[in-house]
Amino acid sequence: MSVLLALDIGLALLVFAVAARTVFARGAFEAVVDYVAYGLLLSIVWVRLFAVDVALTEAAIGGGVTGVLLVGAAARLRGAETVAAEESPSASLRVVAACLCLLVTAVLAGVVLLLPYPGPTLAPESARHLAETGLGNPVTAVLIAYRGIDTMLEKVVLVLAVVGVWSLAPDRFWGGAPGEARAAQPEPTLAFLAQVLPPIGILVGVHVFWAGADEPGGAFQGGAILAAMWMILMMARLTEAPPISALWLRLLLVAGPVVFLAAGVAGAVIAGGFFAYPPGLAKPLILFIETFMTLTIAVTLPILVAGPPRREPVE
Amino acid sequence: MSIGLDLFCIVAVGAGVFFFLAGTVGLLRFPDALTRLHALTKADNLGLGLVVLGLLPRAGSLLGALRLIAIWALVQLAGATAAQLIGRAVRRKGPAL
Amino acid sequence: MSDFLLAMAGMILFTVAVGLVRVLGGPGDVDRLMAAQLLSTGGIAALLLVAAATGVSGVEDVALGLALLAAFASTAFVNSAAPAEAPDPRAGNER
Amino acid sequence: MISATQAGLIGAALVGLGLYGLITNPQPLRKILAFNLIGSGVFLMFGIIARKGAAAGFPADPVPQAMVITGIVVAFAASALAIALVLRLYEETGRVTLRPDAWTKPPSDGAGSE
Amino acid sequence: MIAGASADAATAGGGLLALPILLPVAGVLLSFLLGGRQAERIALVLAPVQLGIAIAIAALVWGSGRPVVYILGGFAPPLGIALRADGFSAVMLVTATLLMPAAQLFARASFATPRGTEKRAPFAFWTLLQAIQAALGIVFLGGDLFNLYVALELLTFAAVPLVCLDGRPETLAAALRYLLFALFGSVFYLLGAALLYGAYGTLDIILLSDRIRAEPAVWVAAGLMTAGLLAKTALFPLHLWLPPAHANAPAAASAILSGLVVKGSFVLIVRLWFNVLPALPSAIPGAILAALGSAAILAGSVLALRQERLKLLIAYSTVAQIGYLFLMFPLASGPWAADAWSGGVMQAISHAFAKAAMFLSAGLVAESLGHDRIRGLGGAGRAMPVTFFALGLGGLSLMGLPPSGGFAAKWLLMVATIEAGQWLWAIVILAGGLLAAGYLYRILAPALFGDSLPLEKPPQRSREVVALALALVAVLLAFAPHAFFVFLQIGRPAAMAALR
Repeated sequence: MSVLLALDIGLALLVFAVAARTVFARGAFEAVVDYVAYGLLLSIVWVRLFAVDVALTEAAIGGGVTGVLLVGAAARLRGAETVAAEESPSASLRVVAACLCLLVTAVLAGVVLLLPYPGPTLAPESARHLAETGLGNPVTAVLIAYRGIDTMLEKVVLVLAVVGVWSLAPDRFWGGAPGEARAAQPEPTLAFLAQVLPPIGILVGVHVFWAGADEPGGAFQGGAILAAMWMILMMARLTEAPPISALWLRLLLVAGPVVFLAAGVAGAVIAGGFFAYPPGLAKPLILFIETFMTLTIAVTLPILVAGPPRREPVE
Repeated sequence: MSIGLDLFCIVAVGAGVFFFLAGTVGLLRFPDALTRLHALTKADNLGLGLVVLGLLPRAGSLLGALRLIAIWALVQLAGATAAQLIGRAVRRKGPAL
Repeated sequence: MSDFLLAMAGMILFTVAVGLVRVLGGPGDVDRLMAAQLLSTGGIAALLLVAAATGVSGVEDVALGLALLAAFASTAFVNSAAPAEAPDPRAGNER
Repeated sequence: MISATQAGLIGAALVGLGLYGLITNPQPLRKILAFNLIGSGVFLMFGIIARKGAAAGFPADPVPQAMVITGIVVAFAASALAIALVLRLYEETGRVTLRPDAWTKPPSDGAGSE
Repeated sequence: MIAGASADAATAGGGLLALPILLPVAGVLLSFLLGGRQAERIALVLAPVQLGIAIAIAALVWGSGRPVVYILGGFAPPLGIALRADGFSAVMLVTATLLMPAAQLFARASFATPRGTEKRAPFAFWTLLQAIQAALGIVFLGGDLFNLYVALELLTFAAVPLVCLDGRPETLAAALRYLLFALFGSVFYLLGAALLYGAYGTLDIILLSDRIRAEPAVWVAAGLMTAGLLAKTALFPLHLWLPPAHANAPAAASAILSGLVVKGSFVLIVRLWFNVLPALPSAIPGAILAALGSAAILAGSVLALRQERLKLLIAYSTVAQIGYLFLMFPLASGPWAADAWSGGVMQAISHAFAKAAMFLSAGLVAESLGHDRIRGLGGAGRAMPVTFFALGLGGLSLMGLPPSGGFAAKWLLMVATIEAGQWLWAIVILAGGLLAAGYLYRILAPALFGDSLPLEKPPQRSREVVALALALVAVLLAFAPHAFFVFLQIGRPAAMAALR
């Protein structure tokens, strides 16, 4: 296993180096590109940690959605790069901060090395209850059955983030659309990419969502890939972001948590407890919920990236 | 798995790695952005292509093999588009954007 | 055999890491994007090799996802660096 | 197992690194990146803990892995909200600063402005 | 372990515990979907229902005499998530469900939506206020540290946009600072949770409290989680974000932010040290927390004395009053622990009511005068007596003068410190009271004794009544019967252990 060890050590060093560059890069854009590269390396690390579900999440989010969000922000903030002299921290603050951070790192590293191995685990518990859910992928079972309320609430966090982002619009734009208008003549190369990629992407997204029941994958990963496909269409300006007052948009944005909540409450009636699944019906019900969650994520992420409405509503 | 297939895999993957090396060297040594872009596309094209080729016999199923080819094709598409877009941006605004 | 594949994955990652030096040096944002692009391709190749060597299921899907999104950073960059020509007035009024 | 140990060490280093960036970097966008680095360091901690909990035929404990997925979603939402705030601040003022005394105009009237 | 399990079995009627979470979540989702005027309507319709549920939960806890437990999804901890209500959570829940409709009634005038349209600020305000309610529901009832992390994030996402609803640059900067502090806080909290999971394989509060021993990982986790939560609670010296954020938000939002939202993370600190980590020797960490609290009391009060704007003064007074909350920590064990506990909880709820009343009053002042400069307040008290009466009654609690909940709280804390022989904290309590009297004098004296001031527009009587009602609740808490303090002890681990 020595080759694997060398690979792991090299990967770890590489991750650390790129992360350090993100912090120490001179310009904001440089830092952002470093961060995107960092996200990519991270998904390899997750594979090495046997967390393929997480690797998929990191790949879909870090490579696609976050990259677009950060690159766009860095480009628009180009004018704000110069920092007033009195704002950049003094050398003494840097030293103090560095000491503090080294201390934190050392303490954490020590504690992590001291943690028991083999560690306490819920893997046997998860395995024992897996049959009740009808699923094969234990991570999906945790997300949607064992700790379902966390996942439902996390979707509510996304809704709140949308409210928060929208609330930053100037009043006159409320009800209008974010992002740029559709172009009369889209950039041809980009348009080509945006026409070829989505059919494949939708296939992959649906596959990842569907596989998530038994294999690595799931609603979030699949939804994030679908989200990226909508984003490429918007970036190529083949389509534009819908006005935020559109009922269908709002419906899609809350569909996931609404269906999950409804199923959770229904559980109290038919399965004897909130967020309980009736035996035998668990798997179809879970897939039903996940379908809506996938849709919601596919819509929420691009809407968050598109930002607050920028155009006046069209009557 | 037969020796022949293993050998094929070794040769193809090794050649792929070589092209990655070449792409990097090009990125480092070539004088201007457009030629560097050229070197980069080579690595994308041939490097990943050969690695995928070498792994194809080990894919196990037809679907797995198709997935490998799809990955390669997608990277081709992405690489070509990105090169086009970046190249155009370079021509329009100069390399130091 | 799997040792060989892993070694090759390591080689690719190492190569790509050297490419990242390019990002550090600049000179322009374009070079940074190119290095990120190279890292992305190299990362996909390394993932495929690791998947083949260790036989963890689902890793190909990670590579597939990365391949699908490989052009995104560059696209976002080009889009925001040159917010096209002034938006066509017709475009806004359609619908 | 050695792999998990390195991930833990890297996680610890990332938390420290991100913390340093959060403290010393005056630009909000860089602070957001630093926050994300800390976040990913924390997630790697969950990752190593999951790996140390490999049992029952699973290569890792699925519970911390699921928590990481939830965490990644929340961190993304946080970044999106923070960036929207930064961009709006920039649009309003033409600069981006977090210094409290940066807005030294005469004490604004009708504070709450409801 | 067996004993723990039997003490933790689901309680009959425990399903009630899910409602304070699910109902406001449903409200948030529906408000977002329907938009327009519906958001306000839904919020106003659900508020009394939630109050009713909170009271029912309190009755359930009182009736059973021990914490009420509900297991979500039928998966028992450690795999699943349990909700638990004890005396503390029931009281906090009732406080929140009382304050929320008050703030909503007050806000109706400023966040009305014209028929047939949808406006930005009202849409965001009504949706986010319900989200705060949902988040607090989980914070008070959640039995799992990761579930509580999600609750903390919900609270952050709901609270931050409220700060910058009016879109002025200084509010945007305040909101951004608030967000960065809050994110820092939750990520450190999460890191601590990770270490606890790594050491014990569960994040369930009860299971953890059975398993935890004083070992390095636990100390580090406790330190990280506490640091993160302190940043969210704005305890000195991590208070920098609070004054601009709370002073710039709309008055109704300020009332909720100062009265309830900072208490959310405080509740988690209490849960952490009293429910999760009772196995740790708490003398030194308790003393550190109390020392920071004392510094907060003194620094916050002194800074409040120097403010030129009413809302900023009140915001700095929040920094000081938060300090009192932390005086209960060094008194956690010993015969005085019950008093210290009651004092801490009483401080949390009386400050919630008093501060909400003061922020609402300050909002009325700012609206009626067109400004809130303290120098320009001369005679304002004569022009709007009810508003200033509410302001003054709220001030009683801050100073700790009888009759007020603040007096009861500070008295209990003082008695406990003297019993414990920790005189230092008693001196701080007294000094804090004097300083509070100083800054309140600065507002009230000129307002009451100057010549009456012409108002731009007189305050709406109904809104004055809301502020006054909250201030009166803060006063009435002084007359809380003995049974109330018995109720507060339900679920306090030390008290429950004594019962066994």
